[in-house]
Amino acid sequence: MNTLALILLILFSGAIVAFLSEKVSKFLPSLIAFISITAAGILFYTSPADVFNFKLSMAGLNFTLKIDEFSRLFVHMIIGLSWLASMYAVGYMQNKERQGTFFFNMLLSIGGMLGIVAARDLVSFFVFWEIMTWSSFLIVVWTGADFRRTGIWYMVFSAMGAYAMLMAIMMIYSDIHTFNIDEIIAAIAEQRLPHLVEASVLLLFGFSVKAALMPLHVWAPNAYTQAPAAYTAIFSGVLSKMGIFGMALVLLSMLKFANPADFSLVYINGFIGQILAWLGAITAAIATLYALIQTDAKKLLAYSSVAQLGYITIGIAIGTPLSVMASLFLAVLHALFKGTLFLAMGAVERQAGTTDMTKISGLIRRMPWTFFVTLVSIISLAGVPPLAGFVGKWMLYEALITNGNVFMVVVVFFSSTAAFLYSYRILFGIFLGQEEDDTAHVKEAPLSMILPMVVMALLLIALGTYPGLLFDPIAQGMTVLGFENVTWQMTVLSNVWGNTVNLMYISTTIGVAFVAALLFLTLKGRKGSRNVGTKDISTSGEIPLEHENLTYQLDFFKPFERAASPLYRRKMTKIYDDLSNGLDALFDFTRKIYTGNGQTYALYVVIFLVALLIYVQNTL
Amino acid sequence: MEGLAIKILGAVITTIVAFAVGMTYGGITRKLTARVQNRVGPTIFQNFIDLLKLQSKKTNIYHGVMGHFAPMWIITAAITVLMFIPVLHPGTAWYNSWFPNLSFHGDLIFLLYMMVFGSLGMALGAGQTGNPNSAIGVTRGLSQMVGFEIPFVLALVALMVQYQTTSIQDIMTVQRESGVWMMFSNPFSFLAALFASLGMFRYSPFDIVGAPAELASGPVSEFGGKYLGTMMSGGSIFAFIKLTLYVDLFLGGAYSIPELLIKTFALYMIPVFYGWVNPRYRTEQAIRYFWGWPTALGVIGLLIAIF
Amino acid sequence: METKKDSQTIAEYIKNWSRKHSLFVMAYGTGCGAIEIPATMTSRYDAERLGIRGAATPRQADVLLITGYLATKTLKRVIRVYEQMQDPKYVIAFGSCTINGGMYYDSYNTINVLEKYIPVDVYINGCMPRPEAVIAGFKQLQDKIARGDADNGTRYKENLDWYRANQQQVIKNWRMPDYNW
Amino acid sequence: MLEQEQALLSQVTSAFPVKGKVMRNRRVEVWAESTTVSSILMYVKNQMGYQHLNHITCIDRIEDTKFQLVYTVFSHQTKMTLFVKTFIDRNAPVMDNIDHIWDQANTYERELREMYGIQFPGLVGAQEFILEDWDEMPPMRRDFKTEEYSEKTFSSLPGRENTQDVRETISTRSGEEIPDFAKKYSRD
Repeated sequence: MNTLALILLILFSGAIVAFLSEKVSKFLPSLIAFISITAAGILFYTSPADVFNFKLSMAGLNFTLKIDEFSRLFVHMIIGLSWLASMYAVGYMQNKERQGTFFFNMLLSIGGMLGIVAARDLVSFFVFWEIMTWSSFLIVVWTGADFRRTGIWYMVFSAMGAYAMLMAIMMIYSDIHTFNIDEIIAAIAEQRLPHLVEASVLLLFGFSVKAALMPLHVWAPNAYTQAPAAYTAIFSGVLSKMGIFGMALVLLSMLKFANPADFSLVYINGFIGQILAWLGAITAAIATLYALIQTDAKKLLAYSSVAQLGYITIGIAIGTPLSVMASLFLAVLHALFKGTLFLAMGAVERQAGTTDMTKISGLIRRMPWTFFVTLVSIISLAGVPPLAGFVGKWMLYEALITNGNVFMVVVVFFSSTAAFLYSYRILFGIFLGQEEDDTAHVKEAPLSMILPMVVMALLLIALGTYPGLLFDPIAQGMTVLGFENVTWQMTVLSNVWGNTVNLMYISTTIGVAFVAALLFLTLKGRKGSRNVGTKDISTSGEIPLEHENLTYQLDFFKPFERAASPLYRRKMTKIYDDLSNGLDALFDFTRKIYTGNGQTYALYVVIFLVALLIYVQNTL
Repeated sequence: MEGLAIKILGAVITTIVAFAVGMTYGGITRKLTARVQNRVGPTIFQNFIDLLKLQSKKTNIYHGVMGHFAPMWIITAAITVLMFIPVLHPGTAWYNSWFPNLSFHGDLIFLLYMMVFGSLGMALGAGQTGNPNSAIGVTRGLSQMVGFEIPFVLALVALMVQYQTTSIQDIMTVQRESGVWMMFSNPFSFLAALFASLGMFRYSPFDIVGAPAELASGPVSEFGGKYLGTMMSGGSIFAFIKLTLYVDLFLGGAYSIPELLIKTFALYMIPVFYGWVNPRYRTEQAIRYFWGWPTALGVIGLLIAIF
Repeated sequence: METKKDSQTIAEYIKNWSRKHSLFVMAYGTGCGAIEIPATMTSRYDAERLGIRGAATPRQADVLLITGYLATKTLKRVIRVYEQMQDPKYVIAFGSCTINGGMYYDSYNTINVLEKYIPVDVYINGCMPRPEAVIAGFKQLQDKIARGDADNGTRYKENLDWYRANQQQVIKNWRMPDYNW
Repeated sequence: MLEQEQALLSQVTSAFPVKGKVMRNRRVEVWAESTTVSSILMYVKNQMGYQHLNHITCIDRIEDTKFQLVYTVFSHQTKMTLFVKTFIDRNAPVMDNIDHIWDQANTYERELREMYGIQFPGLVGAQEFILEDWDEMPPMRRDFKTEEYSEKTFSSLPGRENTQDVRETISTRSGEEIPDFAKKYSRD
């Protein structure tokens, strides 16, 4: 049997088995999910690369699935993160109700994502897209909390995106009578697709919804917050990347392969790219600003995900080799560090009961491993050397600067500097600060939850010095997108102006200096060095009592908020609310025509007849 | 092998020079401040004495592992940045013998991010002490950083676009070859960066982080002894780094140590002078300050650089 | 005096020299004497020329300056601050009140002798001592440091039982936490 | 001459069974039973515009075994101060709580409770006000021997018990005369 079909079959049947097995044992669905993802992963990595082809003709349609080099990059992300998250979910979902539904949907959405990246025709693409959307929707509303704000927003925006995509697909089909993506690209190259621009814009609209781009992002923060952490890691880590995948498909495969001689088309491509890039930059800035005023760690990370997706969109939209590389690198990294962060927050939620930063503090000694992975991912997120986040940030900046998008660089720089604020907020809010008595009972999460996080954290550390490990698959994937001969080096970054950064030297210098400082500070006067608790602080001689909480948690960035208050004045949700209210009023007004009164209807008939008579009179 | 030994020796010498210069500048500032206030003031080497005293404290308190690591992070960041910054002009004799270090292997954006590394460690260490003053100080520092980073980045982007390079060495070379310093070829960007430097050096009116008499010295309020001493050394090296970076980028670099000292000292006096005559801003005032005229100047500079 | 100085090793001598010339003062403004400190630190008397400088928290401080009378309530805080300071540390008691109670000698809630509760290196008498006297006191402390006599923290640790007994006699409800020192 | 004051006095005395007198310009005092004080205060606050409670003072009349309480209220309209004075038993000092009339009375009453041991039924607030861990007699009572207590609790170091006047010593050492005005402040 075909390997690709088998992988999908394993996932989908695993989903059904997981759903049914809840009747047997509460514990079983999580195990089945883990086993089926493991099986799919083993199957994928043990098979040679050329077997992932699958063709099926049914009802006059040709379904084509194929994993090429570009899809393979995303498959790595999907399988890797899903595997770790499902391992984590075994411990995380322990003692929770309705696990069968959860794991059913989780496996379904993973299968859906694999289908999306493998799809080579628009019909199966759309089908898998909808499977992914619906299963993720069901997980978002799984807890049942706050359905109105979360579920409806998500559903409405997903539906809008899906309609736009469907319209685009139909447009393309009506032009060239095929769904096959390769044939479509060939058609574009031969300029046989008159509705290319409209179809592209509609497709991009659909993908922007998933990638949570600026005006369409309102569903994301709540949805990311509401989903259980084990799934949010996948949701924010890879599921949102499906939008990026689609954008890459449209911007880089479809529009790029258009005839360069067609001036207007090239112009349009650059224009659309610029608009998308600016939307990405604005998304990054605004979402960062909103992230740093959150008090719930998960919601903070949700906003931060939106911001990071903004960066990734910029890279794809600019479309130079370096920017695409930066974007794909950041996409993988985002899956790693945001996956880790969401998992870590899930661990905190499970162990301490909440992720509200105003309620907990000082968990560093209680959950040292969780702190370690959070620290590593936060440093990566902030883009501070020597961890991997810096590589992505550097490439993005250099791509923008060398490309001449100088004002966009400033916006991006602003948002990534402001990102330091929420990065610190999350580390401080949960792990640092006063150690309180009400968190004294908190224990470290079980090994099965720690292990996935530590694996990802170690990957982030390794990629900080050896980004080439990731450049290799990215460069291969970019070949499919039409960037031939992308040059990369294992430890050296370079831009088109020939400026380089050698990561090996950076890591070595930091390592040597740090070890020297560590030895000096630890050994020097070690007899007199004492570690004291966080209650032993100088509070003007006052002795804080046990119940007195001295941690600074509320209104953490109030001064910044005050300084940036004009930027906080408008909220996108409010605009949508106003829009829907306005539409409501409009339709309400329209409805008034139907009064339910027979005389009024008679009057309408008379008016219509008179108008008709006048018209006929005039024309005659 | 011999080359490596020389390189390591050069790195050590660079560090010592940076440390000594930074500490002495701090001492000179204290002396000058005293003279301005009609006092005698301490000797210009007072900071060295303070450091020696702090390092010879018999007991040292730390609050948890991040508190112990924080000074190391700072000094690590300081030394790393120093290694990647060209202290003198490439090509000069002094440079080739003692100060090349690793300045071929890093560029401007790397330095910008690397500078944050130390602040991050500091913030984490201050956070773990659990002192509310520390956390308030850190949030103020971070907020202020978002403030001054905008004019600073505008200036730097203008620089990089104008010279079509992101390498500091290339920027210095271009300035030398053209004979025009950046501060004259694009004065608006230079001014924007200069305003940003006011926030970077944290003298009043931008001393909201430490905020003496208000926050009990802010982030460092729980650090003493060797920890405070190490932070002080790191801070001094950072002062030297910032000054050298400004000299490299805007004042065409320096050919010799005396020239470097003159240029850096002149630059250093700007935030110090500005501080003498100004009271302290509130955080939001400081941020608004940087988002006002300095940003406008930065935008003008960037427009000049593009067209 | 000189013999003691000679008996120091060179390292100790250098350390003491640096300690002498860099005194970070935690000015604990307990009483009316606090008003003399600004005068001492600012332009006219300029204590900074001797390396004397204010410290914001006890962690950074070397000298605890008790300026004036101490209520029992304040004493608790002073002990706390003193114990949070890091060795070597010095205490300067300032004004008559710290010596024998001064004008509060018969008050029901003001301690009379500071030395019973924390070890004192230098007393500056007067009510109030003028800045000249304060600087003279600092000079005396510096001499003491240079001789290596100022081992305040050690004295406290060695006689901790005696100090604790005295402290607990005054502070009846002893709620000082265990973790503090 | 002092019409305003007389009018005030007569208004209060007509409303309540109290006696009083005009002390001087804009100062009027009334003497009341301790049980009527709160109603007098309520009355003058609500009906006569004495919105401001300046202070509550206690005087220890140990000879009469009584505490004298003085409530000082002030009118912003007429700029007059009214002193409502009363005696309570020193051995069982209980007084009406008036912090429902003026919130700030709470502070004064807590201080009186701590310093004189006067109980105010219904007074809310921590038992400790200024003193910490005080288990002796309330220290402001006149039969509390503060010097004895001080010597007992804050005893001097051995060899330094004598808190003598050192000015003699200083003057002989430096050869200066003690001026006469200084001599009369001598402790002996």
